[in-house]
Amino acid sequence: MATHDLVVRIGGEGGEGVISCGEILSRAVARGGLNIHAFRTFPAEIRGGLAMFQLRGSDGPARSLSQSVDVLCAINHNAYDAYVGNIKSDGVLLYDPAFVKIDDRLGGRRRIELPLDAISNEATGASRAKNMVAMGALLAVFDVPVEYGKTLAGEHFGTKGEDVVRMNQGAIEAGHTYALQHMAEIRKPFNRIPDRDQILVNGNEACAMGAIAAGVDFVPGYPITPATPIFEFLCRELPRFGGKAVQFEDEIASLAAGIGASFAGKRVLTATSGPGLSLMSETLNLAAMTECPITIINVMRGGPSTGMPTKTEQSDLKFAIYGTSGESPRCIMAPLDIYDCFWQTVRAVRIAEKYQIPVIVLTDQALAYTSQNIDTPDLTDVELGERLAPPLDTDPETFERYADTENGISPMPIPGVHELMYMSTGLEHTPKGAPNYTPANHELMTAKRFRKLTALGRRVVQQSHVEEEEPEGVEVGIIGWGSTYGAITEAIEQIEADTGVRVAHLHPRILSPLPEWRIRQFLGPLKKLIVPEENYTGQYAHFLKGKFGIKPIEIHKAHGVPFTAEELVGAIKEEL
Amino acid sequence: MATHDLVVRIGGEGGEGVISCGEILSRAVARGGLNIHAFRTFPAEIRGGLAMFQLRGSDGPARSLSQSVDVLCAINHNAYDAYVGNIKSDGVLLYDPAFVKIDDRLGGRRRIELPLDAISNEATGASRAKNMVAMGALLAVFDVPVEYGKTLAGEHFGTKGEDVVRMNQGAIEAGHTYALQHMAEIRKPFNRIPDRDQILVNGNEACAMGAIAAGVDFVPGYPITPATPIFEFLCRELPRFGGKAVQFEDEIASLAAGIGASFAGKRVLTATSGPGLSLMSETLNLAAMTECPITIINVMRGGPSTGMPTKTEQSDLKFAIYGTSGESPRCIMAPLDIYDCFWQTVRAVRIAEKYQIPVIVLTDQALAYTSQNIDTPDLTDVELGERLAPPLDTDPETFERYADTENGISPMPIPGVHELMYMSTGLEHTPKGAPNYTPANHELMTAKRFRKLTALGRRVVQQSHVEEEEPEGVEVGIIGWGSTYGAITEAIEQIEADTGVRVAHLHPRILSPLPEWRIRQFLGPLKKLIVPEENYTGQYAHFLKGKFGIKPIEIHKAHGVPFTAEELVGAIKEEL
Amino acid sequence: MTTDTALKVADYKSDLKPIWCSGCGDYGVITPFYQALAEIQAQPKDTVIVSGIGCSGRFPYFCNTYGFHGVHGRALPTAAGVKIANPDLAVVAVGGDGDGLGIGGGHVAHVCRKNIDMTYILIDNSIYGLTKGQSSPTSPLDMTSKTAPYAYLEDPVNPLLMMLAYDASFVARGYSGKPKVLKELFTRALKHEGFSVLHIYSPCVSMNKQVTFKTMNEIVQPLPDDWDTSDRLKGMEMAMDTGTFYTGVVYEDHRPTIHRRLDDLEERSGRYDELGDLFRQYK
Amino acid sequence: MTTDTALKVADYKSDLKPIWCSGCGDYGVITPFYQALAEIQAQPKDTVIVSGIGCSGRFPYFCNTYGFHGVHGRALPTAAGVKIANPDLAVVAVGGDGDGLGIGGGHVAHVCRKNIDMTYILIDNSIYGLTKGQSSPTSPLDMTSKTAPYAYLEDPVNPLLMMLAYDASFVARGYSGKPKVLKELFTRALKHEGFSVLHIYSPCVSMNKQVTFKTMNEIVQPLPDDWDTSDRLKGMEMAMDTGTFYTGVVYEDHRPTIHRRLDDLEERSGRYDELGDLFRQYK
Ligand SMILES: Cc1ncc(C[n+]2csc(CCOP(=O)(O)OP(=O)(O)O)c2C)c(N)n1
Ligand SMILES: Cc1ncc(C[n+]2csc(CCOP(=O)(O)OP(=O)(O)O)c2C)c(N)n1
Ligand code: SF4
Ligand code: SF4
Ligand SMILES: [Mg+2]
Ligand SMILES: [Mg+2]
Repeated sequence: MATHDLVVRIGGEGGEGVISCGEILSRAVARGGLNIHAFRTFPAEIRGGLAMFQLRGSDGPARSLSQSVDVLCAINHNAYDAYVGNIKSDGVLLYDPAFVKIDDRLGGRRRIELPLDAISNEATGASRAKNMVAMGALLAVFDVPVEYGKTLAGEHFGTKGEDVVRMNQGAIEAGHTYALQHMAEIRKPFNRIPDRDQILVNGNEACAMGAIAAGVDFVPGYPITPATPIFEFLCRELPRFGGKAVQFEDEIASLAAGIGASFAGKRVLTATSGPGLSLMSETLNLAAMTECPITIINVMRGGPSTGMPTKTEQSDLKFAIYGTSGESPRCIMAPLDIYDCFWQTVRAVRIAEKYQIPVIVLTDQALAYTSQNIDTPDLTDVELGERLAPPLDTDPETFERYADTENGISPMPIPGVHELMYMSTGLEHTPKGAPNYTPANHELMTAKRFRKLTALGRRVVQQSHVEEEEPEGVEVGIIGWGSTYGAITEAIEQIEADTGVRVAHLHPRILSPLPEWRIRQFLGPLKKLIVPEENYTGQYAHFLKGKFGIKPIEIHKAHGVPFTAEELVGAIKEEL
Repeated sequence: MATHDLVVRIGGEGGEGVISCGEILSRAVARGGLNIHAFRTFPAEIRGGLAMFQLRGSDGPARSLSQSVDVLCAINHNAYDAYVGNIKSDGVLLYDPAFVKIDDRLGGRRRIELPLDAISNEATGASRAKNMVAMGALLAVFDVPVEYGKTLAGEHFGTKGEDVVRMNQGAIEAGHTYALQHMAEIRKPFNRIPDRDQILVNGNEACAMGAIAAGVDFVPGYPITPATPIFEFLCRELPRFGGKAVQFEDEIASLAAGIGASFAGKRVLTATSGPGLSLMSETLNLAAMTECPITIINVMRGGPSTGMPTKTEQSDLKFAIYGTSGESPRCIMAPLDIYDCFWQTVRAVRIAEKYQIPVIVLTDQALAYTSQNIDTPDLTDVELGERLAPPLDTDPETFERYADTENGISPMPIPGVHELMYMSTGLEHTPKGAPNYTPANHELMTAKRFRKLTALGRRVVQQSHVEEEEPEGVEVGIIGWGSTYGAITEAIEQIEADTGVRVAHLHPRILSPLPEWRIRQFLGPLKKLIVPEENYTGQYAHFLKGKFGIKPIEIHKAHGVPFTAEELVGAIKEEL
Repeated sequence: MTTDTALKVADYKSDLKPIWCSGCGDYGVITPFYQALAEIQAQPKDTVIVSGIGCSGRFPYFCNTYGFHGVHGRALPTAAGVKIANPDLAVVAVGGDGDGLGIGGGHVAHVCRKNIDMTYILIDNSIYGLTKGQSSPTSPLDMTSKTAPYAYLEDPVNPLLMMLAYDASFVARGYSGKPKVLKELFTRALKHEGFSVLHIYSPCVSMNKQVTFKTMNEIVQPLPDDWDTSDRLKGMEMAMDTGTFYTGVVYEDHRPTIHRRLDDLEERSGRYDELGDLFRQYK
Repeated sequence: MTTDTALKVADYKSDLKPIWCSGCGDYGVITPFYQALAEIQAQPKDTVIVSGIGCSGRFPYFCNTYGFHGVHGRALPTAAGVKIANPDLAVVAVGGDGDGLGIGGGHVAHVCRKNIDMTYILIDNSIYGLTKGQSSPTSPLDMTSKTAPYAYLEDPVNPLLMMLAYDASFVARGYSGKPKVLKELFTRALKHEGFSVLHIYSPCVSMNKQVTFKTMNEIVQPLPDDWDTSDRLKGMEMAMDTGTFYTGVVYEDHRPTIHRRLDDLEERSGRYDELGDLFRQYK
């Protein structure tokens, strides 16, 4: 069955207009029964500069951003300027003739006037509603009932009073009517799947929901772009589930409080980005040493240092793996799309609790600000994972908090619950928790702590890949991680369609400890391994090289924007 | 020419007694014309517990600690208890019969009574001076004129008044006399080299002197074991050279102030250890991004977290290399002995200034607290390295602070000197210093920053190894780093003597960027590569694997105490 | 241990013997602390002592309660996490002048304004004890130390004045040379609902030869009998008089803790019954 | 640019146009700052402005001086390093309420006690502006924000009281709605030898709808004409009156800076002539 795809980009002056237009449109199109993939960029500065919103609607999977668009809706000339080159050769430019001056660069591509300002003025008496005019018009392009848009706008502007709602709904109506007359030809014969039980969320929201689903009940936090919305979400929603989200004075205090709460028996998660994770390094190590479970969502942004806070990059992997002094165990994970953001967060908290280790979940700015409609998660039969607790009648005399068990996991008493008082300490300690620096004890305890990772690594095998079996006779394989999943998958489809060459794809969600056995199996038949990453130095590739002695072909992109499938098709074909 | 070696260990109650005895003895033995290697341990706690001082005197090179000793001087029973097993089969126990109860464990080894308490009481009327009695006795054992010890004790106790000096000198005299009568047989026929121009320093002192020699003029600091003495040394000595050493409220402030001073044109160095380096992570990244030169001496201790502050470990390597978010260039070095601590510090500051990057020098607790007599450094003809400065008449209109040059190094103006005001920022920026997040600019500037590392890497080749040429036809090689140099060298000598197998040894002082070409050349003829490290996970081995796709035999020791040559001989022989 | 038998002082001592130098002021802190715990009959299993790094940071090892020995300077936020997680626990944070006023100094104002219901024991010896004698934020101007071999070039902070400026809801000062007073202060601090801070001067006999039991004895004095603990400004005036070291409860205030406010929040936010209620908002 | 021609206000503006939202209070801070620089004829090449992260952290980009935009919360120690390195430079640190009182709050007391000769411009808008509207250490109790969607549960810190308790040697308060007063305050602060801090309220028109130009205008008032700037206790009393927002120089004191004390040290330590003098101690 052929699938249909429509990619629309809206560009205009920074600020809320473009974004809220895009957000309402996305939801309406999703309700209309398409799979959507919505992405936005905005300037780091609070105001000014170009904002863009790109919406892809599809009746097949809509897994990735697209560099070229079917429709560019240019609200002002800057947007035309910046994006005209991205219109496909058979694409269309929608533009407001009062603001956009067409030039040669449009070439032979179609254009349709969309006098947003004039329509807005006519319909509402003001220019202000022109984003909603655009929205109405695009609803028509996606062939979504205008009522969907009007209802959503009603909810969106509800708090601002009836007049505002009416004005915006009028603008939507007017845009829609205009489009029905002038743009009918853009529409595609989508095979819609209506009435699905879905939610429309971005990566940050999916992580935050995952935290709640995972039973997290304490969230310390400190704002940092692009992770802030996770914390804001939890400040709003966690109290409704009886949990507590508390802002601290910095990331150090935030993680310290998290460890305190974890020690006191809570399931704890916090969210941050590169600079914040840096500040957490010392305390993260403490969590590993005291064996207090804790989960950190690290939403990667362009680095180094303050870098490019509003841009994306997969460049914190090595730091996540190695970013503490000395040697302590830790699990690093990376969800591969929005749906996975939810589930890997649930899993991260489970792993943290079961193994009593810190878990870092690496998402990135692209995932954080990409929205997709996903099936409403069903938590029936999902194991949330309990921390190992000593029986209540344990004898305190013989009890060892850091008992040297086979899998390294030791029972952890909870203050107020167990009559098993112990010292939890960052100093090297005996199984009982007393400071001890003898060689034998250090060796024993280091091995005990790392054995947890071995135990985890063994279990990872079954769960961490995307495809259970590689295609027969395949010689080329790609290993990716994190948010590049969609682009890689689509690129492979394209390459197979174009060239007939079959390409295997492994996309581990647990990056460290490495699912060794699985990777070896994957590497087995391959003649060529390609590792694409959104960073400069090839961090995962280097990690794989260190473990498996292989020499992959590395594709690096450190541009602050995600790979597109088109780009990867080009880059991979060169290596075939 | 056969060389002679004598290893003496003094053990007693924690506190200053044992240590000051050892320190004075060391200096006297060094003045007496032997090469010494002196090591100490003490409990992390302020008081109580066992302290030990081990002195090796040799007329050959005295490169490493030895596990077994020729002479154990047990001041109390605890010392006997802990160390009796370390006496060589032909070694001797010196013990105070009033405190030490001999048992079976001494076996057939010789023992000589040394009634410290009684002698001290007889000579001085108090027990207090018994450490000096021991010192006097050991002077006799090393065959060093008693006057050397008395003079040094005079200096040591000078500030406490003449009575104290006289008492201690009396004790030394008495101990010496006793030893001449009872211990003559322990002496060895050393070939002394008197009147050398040498200094006796430990690794911390050598680093601190290196900093001064390198022209460092600003040292911000925050105390942390085992790096504190570097800062204390510089607080005392730097003002005498017109520099400033200032204590800050924490490591974050300390490094931030360092960057400020570097921006203002100073040569800056600070010293810390694992937990402190963790706190510096964010600011370290800022230094790389703003291209402010800075040198950090990181004295490694047992980790993770607070870990084992007074023990040694080579476990911060990965953190030093990867311990910042995003991707930024940095140079990681590791001196291989005390002499090298001086020179690599000089070199580190030069590299920092020339390449405008942060440099981390990894020493460790063992180096920090090991003393050796080394040739007094001669700084004639040593290039200290200047920062690239723009000409004073540069046109501010066209000037680019972050100019995209061939080797990535750009001219850096100094406030107050140049009329070339610019913005130094942690945000991604253009060559002029203006914030800019476009893909093209990020790519340009990332490449520019990393090109400095490539340029440095190319130069490293010629300097970073110990042996210029490997022995012919060698099939086994060892790559080590840092303080294991001495033990590895002695182990190789022993193995060659025992088995006739020749073993090549490479010990890079610049660990990252890797001296690639040199390592490839070294690896060329090898059938077996052994990488011994004082850590649990094999950090350098993993790094080498990632770069060269090799599979070395790894020898790990994470015991908080250094490798001894004996241990390495055993471990390496197993692999031959 | 059963809760219906009265606990004795000895019940609060752990098996580990304090490893402080003999004569260290900290012995004079921990003894009255044990006594205060017995006085209020604190339940070991419901009590958590959190410390930073320093000689003073060894405190919890010697107490038979839950203990957490974290990293340098983070005792307060760590303890805050414990208390917010479970407000039924009695939480005590303890650390030195370097730990609490140097590296950890940025956290104090924020636990004060959150009014976290716990007790902070700030053990001040005007020196970095554990690292063997460097200047601390309370080392007096000109005092020599290993990092100030010629003279200390900085004026000290005024911990008491700072705590009052941060509006800690209970501020007291004590001296380890007066353990009886300390027992009283500990008892009151532990009973106070809200953030209580005890600034205790506790001489370091090994590393600080300049501020000692002797010099302190000369300036220590109890607050006047009629001292008004509700007058914050008066407290500040007293704190600025650095010639005398007044001991006693300087200031006490009763206002809501963050725990009570968080309890309210659960109501205010509107409770959900199940995850589905949340998902519904995103359909 | 030659130094013998008088510099004009325009000479202190960089080529970059401020990118703050229109109406942002920060415009009302930077304009009088340019004027004050012109008033004292600051030399751009001898002037360094160091900032933290936040909307306010963008300040140095818009000034034609040396500028350093460091990491969040570390403007003060970074600036301290610049000044200690070269006391001949005029150094200004600038940052927001989150930057300076939250994450960076631990550094303030220490630059105060070092009495580093620089000026700190603390631009307070009771919100995290750049990250789009979360609570800050000065957000009033109950104020809603993106991280306090129901109500803020913490009492705010009192920046002025804190600066006085830290004994900053020059403490002033201003308001970006009164730029003329600000110019005067900047001029005096820049001339002060020692650490001068200006607490400036500067409304965030985009993210803070609760503390605004309107609400501020109602409570802003100049200090009385006969205000005694040497009375620290009186200053504290005034700072505790949070119903009125007094502007002006609150407190001023003249005492040695660390730079002078460091200069002395060079003498005290005994100057060496060459490395050999040092080596000799270790023979
Ligand atoms: C991040 C970090 N920096 C430095 C240290 C080293 N350190 C341990 S304790 C201490 C200071 C102790 O002084 P104080 O807090 O006054 O406690 P005291 O020993 O005097 O009781 C320092 C600097 C550390 N453990 N961690
Ligand atoms: C370590 C770190 N944590 C968090 C952030 C994100 N961040 C940037 S600015 C800011 C707060 C800004 O608030 P404020 O200091 O009041 O300045 P304003 O924008 O209001 O002027 C935060 C939390 C960061 N840049 N670095
Ligand atoms: S060093 Fe000082 S503070 Fe530490 S135990 Fe000894 S006397 Fe006490
Ligand atoms: S967000 Fe607020 S502080 Fe930032 S520029 Fe806009 S108005 Fe100013
Ligand atoms: Mg102290
Ligand atoms: Mg603010």
